[in-house]
Amino acid sequence: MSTSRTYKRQIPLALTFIVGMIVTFDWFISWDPLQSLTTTLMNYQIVMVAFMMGFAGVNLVYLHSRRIQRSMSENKLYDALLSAVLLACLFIWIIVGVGLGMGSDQYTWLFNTFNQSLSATAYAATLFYLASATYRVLRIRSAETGILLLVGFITICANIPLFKAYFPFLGTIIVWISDGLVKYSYRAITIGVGLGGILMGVRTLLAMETGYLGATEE
Amino acid sequence: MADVIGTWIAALLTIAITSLAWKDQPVSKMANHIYIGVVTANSIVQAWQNIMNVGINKILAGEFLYIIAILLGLLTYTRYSKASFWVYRYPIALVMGIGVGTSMRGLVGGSFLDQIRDSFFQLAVPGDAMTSVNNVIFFVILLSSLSYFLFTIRAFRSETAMKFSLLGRYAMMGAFGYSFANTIATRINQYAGRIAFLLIDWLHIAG
Amino acid sequence: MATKKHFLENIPIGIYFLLIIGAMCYIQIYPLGLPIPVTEMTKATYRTVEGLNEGDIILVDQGYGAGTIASHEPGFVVVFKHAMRKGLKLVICSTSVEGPLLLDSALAKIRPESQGYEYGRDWLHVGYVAGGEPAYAAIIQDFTSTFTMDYEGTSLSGMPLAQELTAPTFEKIAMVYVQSAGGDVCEGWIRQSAVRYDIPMIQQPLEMMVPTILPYFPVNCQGILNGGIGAAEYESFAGLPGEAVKLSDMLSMGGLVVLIFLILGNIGWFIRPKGGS
Amino acid sequence: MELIAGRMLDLVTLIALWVVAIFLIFSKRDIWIRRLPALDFIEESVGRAAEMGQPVLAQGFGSGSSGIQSSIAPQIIAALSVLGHVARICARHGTQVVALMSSESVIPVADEVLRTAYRLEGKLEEFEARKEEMMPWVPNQANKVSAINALRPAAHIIIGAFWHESVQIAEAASAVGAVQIGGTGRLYQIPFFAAICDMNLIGEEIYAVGAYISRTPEMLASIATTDYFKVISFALIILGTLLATMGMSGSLDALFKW
Repeated sequence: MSTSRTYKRQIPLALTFIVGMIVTFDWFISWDPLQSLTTTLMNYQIVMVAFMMGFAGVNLVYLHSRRIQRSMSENKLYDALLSAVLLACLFIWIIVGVGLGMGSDQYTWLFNTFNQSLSATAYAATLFYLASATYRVLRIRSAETGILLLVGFITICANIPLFKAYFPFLGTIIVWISDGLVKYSYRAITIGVGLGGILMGVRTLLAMETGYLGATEE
Repeated sequence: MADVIGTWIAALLTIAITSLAWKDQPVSKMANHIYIGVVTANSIVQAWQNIMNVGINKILAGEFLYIIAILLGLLTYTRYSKASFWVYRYPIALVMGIGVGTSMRGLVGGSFLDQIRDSFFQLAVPGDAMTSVNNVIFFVILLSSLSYFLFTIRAFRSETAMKFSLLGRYAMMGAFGYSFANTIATRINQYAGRIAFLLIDWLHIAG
Repeated sequence: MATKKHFLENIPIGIYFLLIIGAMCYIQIYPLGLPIPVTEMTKATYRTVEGLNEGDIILVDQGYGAGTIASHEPGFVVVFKHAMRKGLKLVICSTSVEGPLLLDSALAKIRPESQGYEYGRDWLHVGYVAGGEPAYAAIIQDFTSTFTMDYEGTSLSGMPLAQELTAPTFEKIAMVYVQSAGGDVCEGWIRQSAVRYDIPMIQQPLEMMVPTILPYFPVNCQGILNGGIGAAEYESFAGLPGEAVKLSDMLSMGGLVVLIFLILGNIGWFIRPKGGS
Repeated sequence: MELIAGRMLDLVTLIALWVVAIFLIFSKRDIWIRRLPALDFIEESVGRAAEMGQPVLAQGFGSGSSGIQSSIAPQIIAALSVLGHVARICARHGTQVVALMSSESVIPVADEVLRTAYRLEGKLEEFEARKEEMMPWVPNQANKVSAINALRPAAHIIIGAFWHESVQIAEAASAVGAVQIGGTGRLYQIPFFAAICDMNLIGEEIYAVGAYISRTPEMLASIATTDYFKVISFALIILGTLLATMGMSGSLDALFKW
């Protein structure tokens, strides 16, 4: 039991600590072996993370093949069709992209037609949620929201070339806002977040944040 | 011909996804499912190119140490097995260690020391009252915002200190207003790109 | 919540959306071509590029996806064109999986060959790179040990520009240009190149991310392009008009409609009879 | 092998951070932490929802692969601490509490948090009976909005990690008249919460609230460590400003270039 715990838990945790320390000290120490070791480790990281990008695909296959089965048994044919189309797209794209190459005319056509229009619109369409939030929710309810609205109002005006061309003072105000108000209040946040990030690193290397190991048993 | 079909499909998908903002209906659902499938597939295709470029090509060129990288990469898939789930912990432990080390070492300089170094204000600039006043204001904004995030220091709990940090909260609210408005600009810009596509490439109305 | 809403607060949301789309379509068909005032931040970005010498190498993270192409592509095109005017060399990688596939569309607008720019000698494209912050550190430490081939699969050993980037790569790069919709990406590059080696850096985040990059300006990051707005300003300041200038008219109109409805909503809320708490 | 000039201060600061953090974590000192007004607000709004007999909705527990194994884990843990607190109030009043799940890795942990809350109120059987509806699996954004519309919560607790769905869910909940408390460590999403929510927590405040409720020693020690270094930066900025104003910033500049 205890040896299995060593292999399953303690060695990985020790590995995290050692590798983290190597990479950290590479920043401060000029020593060629250390430098080439970290560069190699980082190249390994690129490969490992690339492999992990396949997880999303595996999860989709798992989730949607189950959903097809369930929808078929419940007679929800459209739902089954949706999942089937999703999986078909997944496989066609991977086959064409890996088989014929990403630079091939076929993959370029698929990408330009589907990926580009869908991604671009999916992000852009948030405009409507945002617009409806500005119209229906943004109210001067308190001093805080009042300030938020005032600065927001000035910024929208300043972002519109139409206004900025006719009211040059907007340019001066927006510079004061961005290079002063925003820069320095966000600096306080940056310092806090930065320190928080370092402490998160300390906890991880000291094996106090072990969520990344997955399932808690053992 | 392929271009014309492509433009039509792209235009119809654009409209279908836009309609999602209005109401969830069968057509937009279909577009959404296609979206998830093709986006995931593309990232896998790109990841594959990366594995070739950074890993496999080097092995072919004689750098056999990169076999370890490929093996570690393959081992990540043991997470789908209940019995040998723990093997997955080795590559993820490395990824975690490298990632944490890389960001930690940079955070000290980037988000702590350099931030302090750039915050030494000249409160009285000779012959420039405007800059002096601004510097005093910015100095107060920075310190009050900073004091807002002190949670365990009792000395900062006095009434004056709390009022001072409230000033920081107001300043941050102003900054959020800026951010909010800028987001609207971002989204309008992106939607403008889609409208330009529909009008120029699809309908050939403007140009 | 019990009080009835004033009609100014209750205009059907569909009408509002149609007005936004309608106004933007209208201005696309009948553009105004308004002059674009240039902010100091954009001028600083321009000056950073202008300050480089002929033959200097710029590392570009063309890290945008299709989602933000309208803001980012003009920024990529205009800086590339400016670099060609100055005789700078460009090494392009991408931290977005969609970035490499979007490059062709940008190149069609740049046409490097028209300026005598030769692939492999004056510019280079290595495609997507996974791995986050450690990957940026690896690239900046030793480019040639990380990549073996370019995006098309051609070996880098035959390309003169790639051979210039052997370790220590950071001594050979004169500037880093980061375009991304990810905050971790922008700040990661700042930490691994600007903080560590003091390499000059310009960034084009999205408009909404600018506040988080501002604290690094100008110590670590010498120039920030405010998304699509920044790109439009750069285009007009550098005298290289492109797509962003065209989109800025639509930004005016769309913004105007949003602004009007914001005011209407608040007026409606103020004059609504308030009952109880 | 030598130390690199110009990075000495970085090294000293990093070592100091490690030393202070390790000391505070392992010395098991009792660390005092400020109670944030947001916590009162949470209790008040959940209490009101309970009195009215309307459900409370909580979300922000990661998304897809960004779960408890990713870099946003601290945010999720803070969110779960708040969820535990809210669930206890709800269990006491017999009000429905719903936590939307979108990351598989979080489900077992959230299950444990809710179970503990109900057990402490002596209503474990109630949890077992209604577990499914308490933790619905809602992976994508459009479904989150429809979940809000279907449930019509009186209180909407959006503390945790959020991506671009933040505007949509906050807007949707505001349309059904929910009282909202928002907070996230993901900086780009804070402005939307600041604009829409009735009460909002800025960035790190969510960790402070989480630690106040859960009293985890590592978390309290981490917050205390960052606080000390914030005080140091506070002092350095004042000192530097005084020196710069008097035109004598040379020595401090030298320190930063060490």
